[in-house]
Amino acid sequence: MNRDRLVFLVVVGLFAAVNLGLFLSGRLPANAEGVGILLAAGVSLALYSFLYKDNPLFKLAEHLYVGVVAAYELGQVWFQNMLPDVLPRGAAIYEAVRHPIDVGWALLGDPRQIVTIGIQVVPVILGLFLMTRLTGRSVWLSRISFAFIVGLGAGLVIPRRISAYVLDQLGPTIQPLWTEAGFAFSPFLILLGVVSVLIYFSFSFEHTGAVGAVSRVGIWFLMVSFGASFGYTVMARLSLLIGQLTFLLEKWLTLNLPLW
Amino acid sequence: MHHLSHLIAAIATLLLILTTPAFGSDEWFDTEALDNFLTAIAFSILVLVYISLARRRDLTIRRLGGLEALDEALGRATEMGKPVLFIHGLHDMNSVSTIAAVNVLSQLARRAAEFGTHLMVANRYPIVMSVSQEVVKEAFADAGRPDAYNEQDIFFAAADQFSYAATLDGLIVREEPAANIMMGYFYAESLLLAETGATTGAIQIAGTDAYTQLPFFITTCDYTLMGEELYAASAYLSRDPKLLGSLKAQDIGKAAITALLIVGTFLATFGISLPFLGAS
Amino acid sequence: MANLTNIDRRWIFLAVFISVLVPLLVGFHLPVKASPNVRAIYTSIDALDAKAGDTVLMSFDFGPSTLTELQPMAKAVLRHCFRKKLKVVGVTLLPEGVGIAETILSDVAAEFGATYGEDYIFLGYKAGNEVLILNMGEELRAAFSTDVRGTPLDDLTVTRPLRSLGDMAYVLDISAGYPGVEEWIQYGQERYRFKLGAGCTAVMAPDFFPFLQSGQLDGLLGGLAGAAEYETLIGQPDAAVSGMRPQSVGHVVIILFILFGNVAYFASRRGGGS
Amino acid sequence: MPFLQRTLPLILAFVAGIVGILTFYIPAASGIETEGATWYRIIFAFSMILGIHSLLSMHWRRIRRRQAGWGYSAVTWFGFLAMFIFGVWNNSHGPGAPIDLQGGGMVWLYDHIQVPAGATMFSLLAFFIASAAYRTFRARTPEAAILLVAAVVVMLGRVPIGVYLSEHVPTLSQWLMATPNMAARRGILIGVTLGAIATSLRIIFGIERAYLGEESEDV
Repeated sequence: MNRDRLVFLVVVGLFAAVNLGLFLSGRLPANAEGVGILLAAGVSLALYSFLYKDNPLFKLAEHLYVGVVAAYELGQVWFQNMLPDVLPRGAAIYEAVRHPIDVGWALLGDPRQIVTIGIQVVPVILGLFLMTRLTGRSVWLSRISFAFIVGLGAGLVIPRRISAYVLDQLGPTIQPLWTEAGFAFSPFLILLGVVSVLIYFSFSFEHTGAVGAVSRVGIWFLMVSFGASFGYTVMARLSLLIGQLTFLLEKWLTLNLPLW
Repeated sequence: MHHLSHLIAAIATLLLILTTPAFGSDEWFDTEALDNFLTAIAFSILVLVYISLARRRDLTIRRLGGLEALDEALGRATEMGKPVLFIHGLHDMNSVSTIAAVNVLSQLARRAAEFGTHLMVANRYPIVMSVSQEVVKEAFADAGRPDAYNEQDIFFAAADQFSYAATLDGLIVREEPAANIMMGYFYAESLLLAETGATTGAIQIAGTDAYTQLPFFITTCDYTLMGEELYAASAYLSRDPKLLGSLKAQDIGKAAITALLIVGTFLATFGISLPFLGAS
Repeated sequence: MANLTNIDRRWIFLAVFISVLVPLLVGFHLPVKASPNVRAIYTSIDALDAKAGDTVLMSFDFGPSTLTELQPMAKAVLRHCFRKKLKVVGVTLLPEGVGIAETILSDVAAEFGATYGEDYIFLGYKAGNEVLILNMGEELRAAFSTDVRGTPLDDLTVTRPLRSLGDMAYVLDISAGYPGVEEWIQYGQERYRFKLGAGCTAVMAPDFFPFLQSGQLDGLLGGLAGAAEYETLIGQPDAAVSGMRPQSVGHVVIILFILFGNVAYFASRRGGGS
Repeated sequence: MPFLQRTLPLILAFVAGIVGILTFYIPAASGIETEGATWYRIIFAFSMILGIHSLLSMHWRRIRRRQAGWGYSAVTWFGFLAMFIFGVWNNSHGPGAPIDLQGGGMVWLYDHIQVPAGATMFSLLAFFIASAAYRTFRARTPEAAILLVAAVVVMLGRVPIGVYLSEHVPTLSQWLMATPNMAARRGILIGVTLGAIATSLRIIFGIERAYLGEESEDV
């Protein structure tokens, strides 16, 4: 415990000293931008400290981060959805409720306007149904909103996946196995891979006997694929670390990094 | 078959909407999508037929290790007096991945209630949170333990991807759940969660159809439900014959595609191409 | 030997940190060779004709979190376009992409003396994700009546002759996830049949190989390495090429750890005798 | 009430599902898809209130009960309020005007907390992927050995140093990605699609209704 506290104090002290130096030497400007960079560097380093172990600095940064993000996302919802989509509809509903006779006349003139009105009103009602969960009364109304979201999502996915993930994938898998150049090895492997993976995933058979043998080939394909994807990802993750370290070195410590 | 009346209602709704001036287009069928339409119809009929057949026949299916480990995880959590943490993926409720995850959660909650395990559910979407609350509450009630349900255990952890990861990483090292169960569609946070979970010695069970994250779950979790196994999980756990029937239909679909690929390749090798596949 | 198979992972963290930090601070030269998927985009854009008024649409579908990986490739392709005097239309499907796209476009345009409106324009952001792609495919002006600065599209040299996505000589989507490449394929390329290239983070790249093979994607830039290859092809090395140093060293260190782990594992199994 | 509580949601899910399917095939209905997306956004906007309520009340409970670490919960509230106030201020335009992203406290907090924190969490993966590789890439079984070799080849093939070792490393790496990897991926995708469709159908036909907190029932 004592060692942890010592490490903690040394780290905080170092951070303070470095920033003091940066500001006093004028390498970081003493304005909103400079303070912002200091804050960004502090948050970054505090989150990195999780690599050593969970500690007060990480907890501080984590909790601050969660609070800021929550308010930001709420703001996004307000400015992107509530203001342009919900409030105009709410105002229209309010007007309609205030002048029900006008609405009635309009509907008598063209009954199909019920659809136009429904399109405006129903989503707001479905949204309001969710609010029953806060009041704790008539909570079952929220299920109607769930049903709409789940049902529509389930419906939309069906045709859209068939094209991209099945039909478009069949053609390229079907290639002649014998060409002028001789036996076509890669097309054969692709066919073997697709078929053996499909068989590996079938639910009807235990992985024994002939099905077991083909499934095993399927596992090999899966393993090559997972290994390759893993290896491919290492690079991307290192890129992110490079990016964040570059930020700390260039923007915070104001160092010049060599291009070559 | 009261679904017939539902179907009529659905089509009537659609017609009603389409005949309004707001949607003034007169093209009634996209002929380029005909192959898609026929595939969808054929497979839908297959699924529905197998679901109705399933009630009469006994269906055998292969084992899925990850699901058998769920009971082990719950048992160990109860023994250690530690919670089980269920982590939803990063898709909202309109995604099939999340729907499948909720189906698994429903079965898991039933068992957790029976075992008397403390179940925590982390969410990144409020609608998923609300649905999960409903699901867990009903499951606890069904299992005769409505008193054990606490709405605050199914919580909104954070509002974006990496604050979600930060909070859950913190939660995992501080609460040390006996098991971390990650279900749904995941992105880069998969490894942030699973690698942190691996250091606490928790049993980790993942299920995702996010192809890019499978390598990380496979290596860092004890059990991983890969791709369609996530969708099948609720059928396995509930042992409901109707749900199991739809798995059989999937197998028939796979068999048909396999046959098509092999026959198609055979024909292509002899210079005959199947025009409807657009084979090159 | 047994405890070597299970060293404290914080030593690995330290090694990774050093292996990235030191090459960032110390310069040295590494050769970069272009892969076929990167070369495909380069060849397609190189074959476009400025005199015929060929226009390239670039969709900047990424936010600040993937800037390190995606900004260099956006810059490299833009440099190629401006050098060939091709017209460029920028757009973004993400609100956080607006500032990023504006900075990249104006920075690179300044390098080549390209003028706004004459040589390139930026449409900005509109909500709607894949629906926006559909709208642009049907009628560009229905999706965007003006550019980001509020000028009607008919008053801009670049957009005056353009009706829809089908009029683009090339579309390049640089994306970090959703909405992105898959949406541009499903809702754009599949319906309106334009030539589509993609740039994405390295982690997403394997997702798109099926689309490369099926011809729906013309080429692919994957991560910092893809950008470094493009920088090399246009003969203008920049951030991506210099990022290859820590990248390479980091990779080697991780591979050494894997090898070390296996050696220790087999040694301990033999030494254990069981 | 059982009709409203049990049957109505199922009918609605069915109708929404069928409409969702059909809009794909009927060009005249493409407007419905757009409208559906708007509806979802509107419902999502309301739901966000539930999420924020859950988050803030959890931290409020900790503060009120002086639970261990309640000070950190206060930090979450502080971060929330700071961003919230700047959001309402909206760079002096107020909450009724369109969002101003040109400057102001909201952008400052976003640029200097949210962006660097997100980038840092993301970059932690560089460390985690290294330790995961070290811990788990052991050639214990033939399958594990395949995984290991494929990963190492691709890692080498993606950086210039691979070319130093052998001209063939990048070629082999590219081939691994484009052939066996793609075959496996395609197999998974086809299976996932069939599974997704079956799941969707079970939802639309009300066979699987766990999301309503109910057991499955007859067709």
